[in-house]
Amino acid sequence: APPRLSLICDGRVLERYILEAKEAENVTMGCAEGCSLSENITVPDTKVNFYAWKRMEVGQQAIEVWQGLALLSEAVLRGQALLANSSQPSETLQLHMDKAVSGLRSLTSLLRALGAQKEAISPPDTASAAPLRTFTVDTLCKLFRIYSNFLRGKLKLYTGEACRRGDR
Amino acid sequence: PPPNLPDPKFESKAALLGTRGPEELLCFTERLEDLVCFWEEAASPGVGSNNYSFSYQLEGEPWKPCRLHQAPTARGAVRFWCSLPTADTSSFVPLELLVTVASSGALRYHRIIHVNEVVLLDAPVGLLARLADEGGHVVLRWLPPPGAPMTTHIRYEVDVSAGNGAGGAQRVEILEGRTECVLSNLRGRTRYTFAVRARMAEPSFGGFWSAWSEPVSLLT
Amino acid sequence: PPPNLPDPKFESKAALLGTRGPEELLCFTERLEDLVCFWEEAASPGVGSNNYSFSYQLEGEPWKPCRLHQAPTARGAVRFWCSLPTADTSSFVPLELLVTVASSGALRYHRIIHVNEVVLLDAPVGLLARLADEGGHVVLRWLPPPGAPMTTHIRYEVDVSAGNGAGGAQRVEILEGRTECVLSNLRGRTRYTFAVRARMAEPSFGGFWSAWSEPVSLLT
Repeated sequence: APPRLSLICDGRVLERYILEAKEAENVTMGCAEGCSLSENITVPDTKVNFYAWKRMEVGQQAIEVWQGLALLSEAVLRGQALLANSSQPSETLQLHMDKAVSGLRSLTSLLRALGAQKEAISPPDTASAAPLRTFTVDTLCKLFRIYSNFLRGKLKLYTGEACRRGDR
Repeated sequence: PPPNLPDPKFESKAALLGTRGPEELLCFTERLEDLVCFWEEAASPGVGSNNYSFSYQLEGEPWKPCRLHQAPTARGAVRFWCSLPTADTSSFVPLELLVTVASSGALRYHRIIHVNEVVLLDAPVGLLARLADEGGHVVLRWLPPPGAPMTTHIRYEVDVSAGNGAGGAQRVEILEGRTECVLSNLRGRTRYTFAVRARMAEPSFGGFWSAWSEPVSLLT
Repeated sequence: PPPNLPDPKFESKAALLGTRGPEELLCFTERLEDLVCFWEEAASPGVGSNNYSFSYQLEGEPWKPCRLHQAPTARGAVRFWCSLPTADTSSFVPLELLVTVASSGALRYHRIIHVNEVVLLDAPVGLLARLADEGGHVVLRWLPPPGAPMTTHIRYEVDVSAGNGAGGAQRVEILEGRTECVLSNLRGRTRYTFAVRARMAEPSFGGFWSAWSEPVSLLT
């Protein structure tokens, strides 16, 4: 395997981003005031139904992860901009938002090196691929929960399987 | 999914969790494709599953009802439970649970859970202990809980007890995905008993320790 | 992020790296959520941070400016530095750096780095040395650099020096994640001094050895 492949396959690397996301989620969990966003932001669906996931084509899993990650990155950038424009942005929230922006960029790069982008655009039956399910969120607390659930779920599952395939 | 009659496996898992808090609404999944929620209360004449209403909502989807069952517990109380359909046992999304009293609409329980955070696996199986060829080490091997999901995400704990009860028990943490360990600090000419239990690993998953496996023993 | 006034910690880290190559553009991160780049040059009248322009580009994104600061160094030169915003300190992504002379546009520096490959941790803390109960071994323990990221990815090096200077220093490599070691090959009735330093482990990370911790000493 090329050396870049091993980086995200080192579970501790991904774990760092997951822990960062959980921390951001925990920090905003209770906040009502100062947490609402001035507009709705579109985010990917984080839900994993294991019965369905196990029966899904690798290409479809890759689409869910790759496109989901792109949408999530846009959402967090939008959140960052809205937070910066709000009347009294909290420094803590801004730091978590900045770390999320930075982390999602790293994860995108790591997943590209793992081949997720290629897998996501070349499934044999592209026509039958289901469109990406999305939601909208209107608070930072929901945005960070999506961020955390996406990393812990789809991203971690896909990465684990892709790394095992790469091992063979 | 548990049938309407008391199932010994469900009974033992409910008992394992029930010790954490009576009168609480508890939920667990065994394979991430199932979810059962239950509570126990003192039996009282005329109070049955029709007296309560259980509903749930996956974020972004409509509320749905879940049919309640009831059965007497081994301790003489009554247990109410409901089992979600596989299509609705999704992980990594908030799942809101609501139990109300059917007649008055009064709130009995309200919880938000993530299915991936309430995993209660079966016990590991096939535990074997042998003396290594040299150095007096003991090698333990076992198999993941049968039918368990995502076995690379399961971590284990080994219990080591000296047979004579002296010296107390020792617990060894095993890294996720590993199903063996080498114990090197045991005393000679001693009968040891070993057992192992399992749980899904953080941070993607969470939940409870499984029951202990069948124990095995060995004379060093 | 370093303020406009010389910060003793930044100063000492810059000095640690500065010994590697003067007149070079050097960058480091302390916690993987920060990045500071700097170079030093002979002070010359009228040359200040406005004379240079620093810009950077994360792969696939637009070029952005980074505001340059300047301060005199302990050695009488001048140091120019800039600190990237946290949101742009992504690891595992190529980061292109460009310094030009503002007036002419002439190229001064051009480098492509990965933030995860230029980690410069703080020194480990809390180093303790004690004689083991038996065998004359020395046991060392310490703590990871305070606030360091991913402590399981940090490896260490221990420096062992005999107090009288005879026998020279000995370096012991410690596996990543470990924060203790047992030294068994020391001479008796000798005063030894120990220190430990840290760096992030390859292949996921790279960078530089931290400064040495506060030393401790002990009579065997």
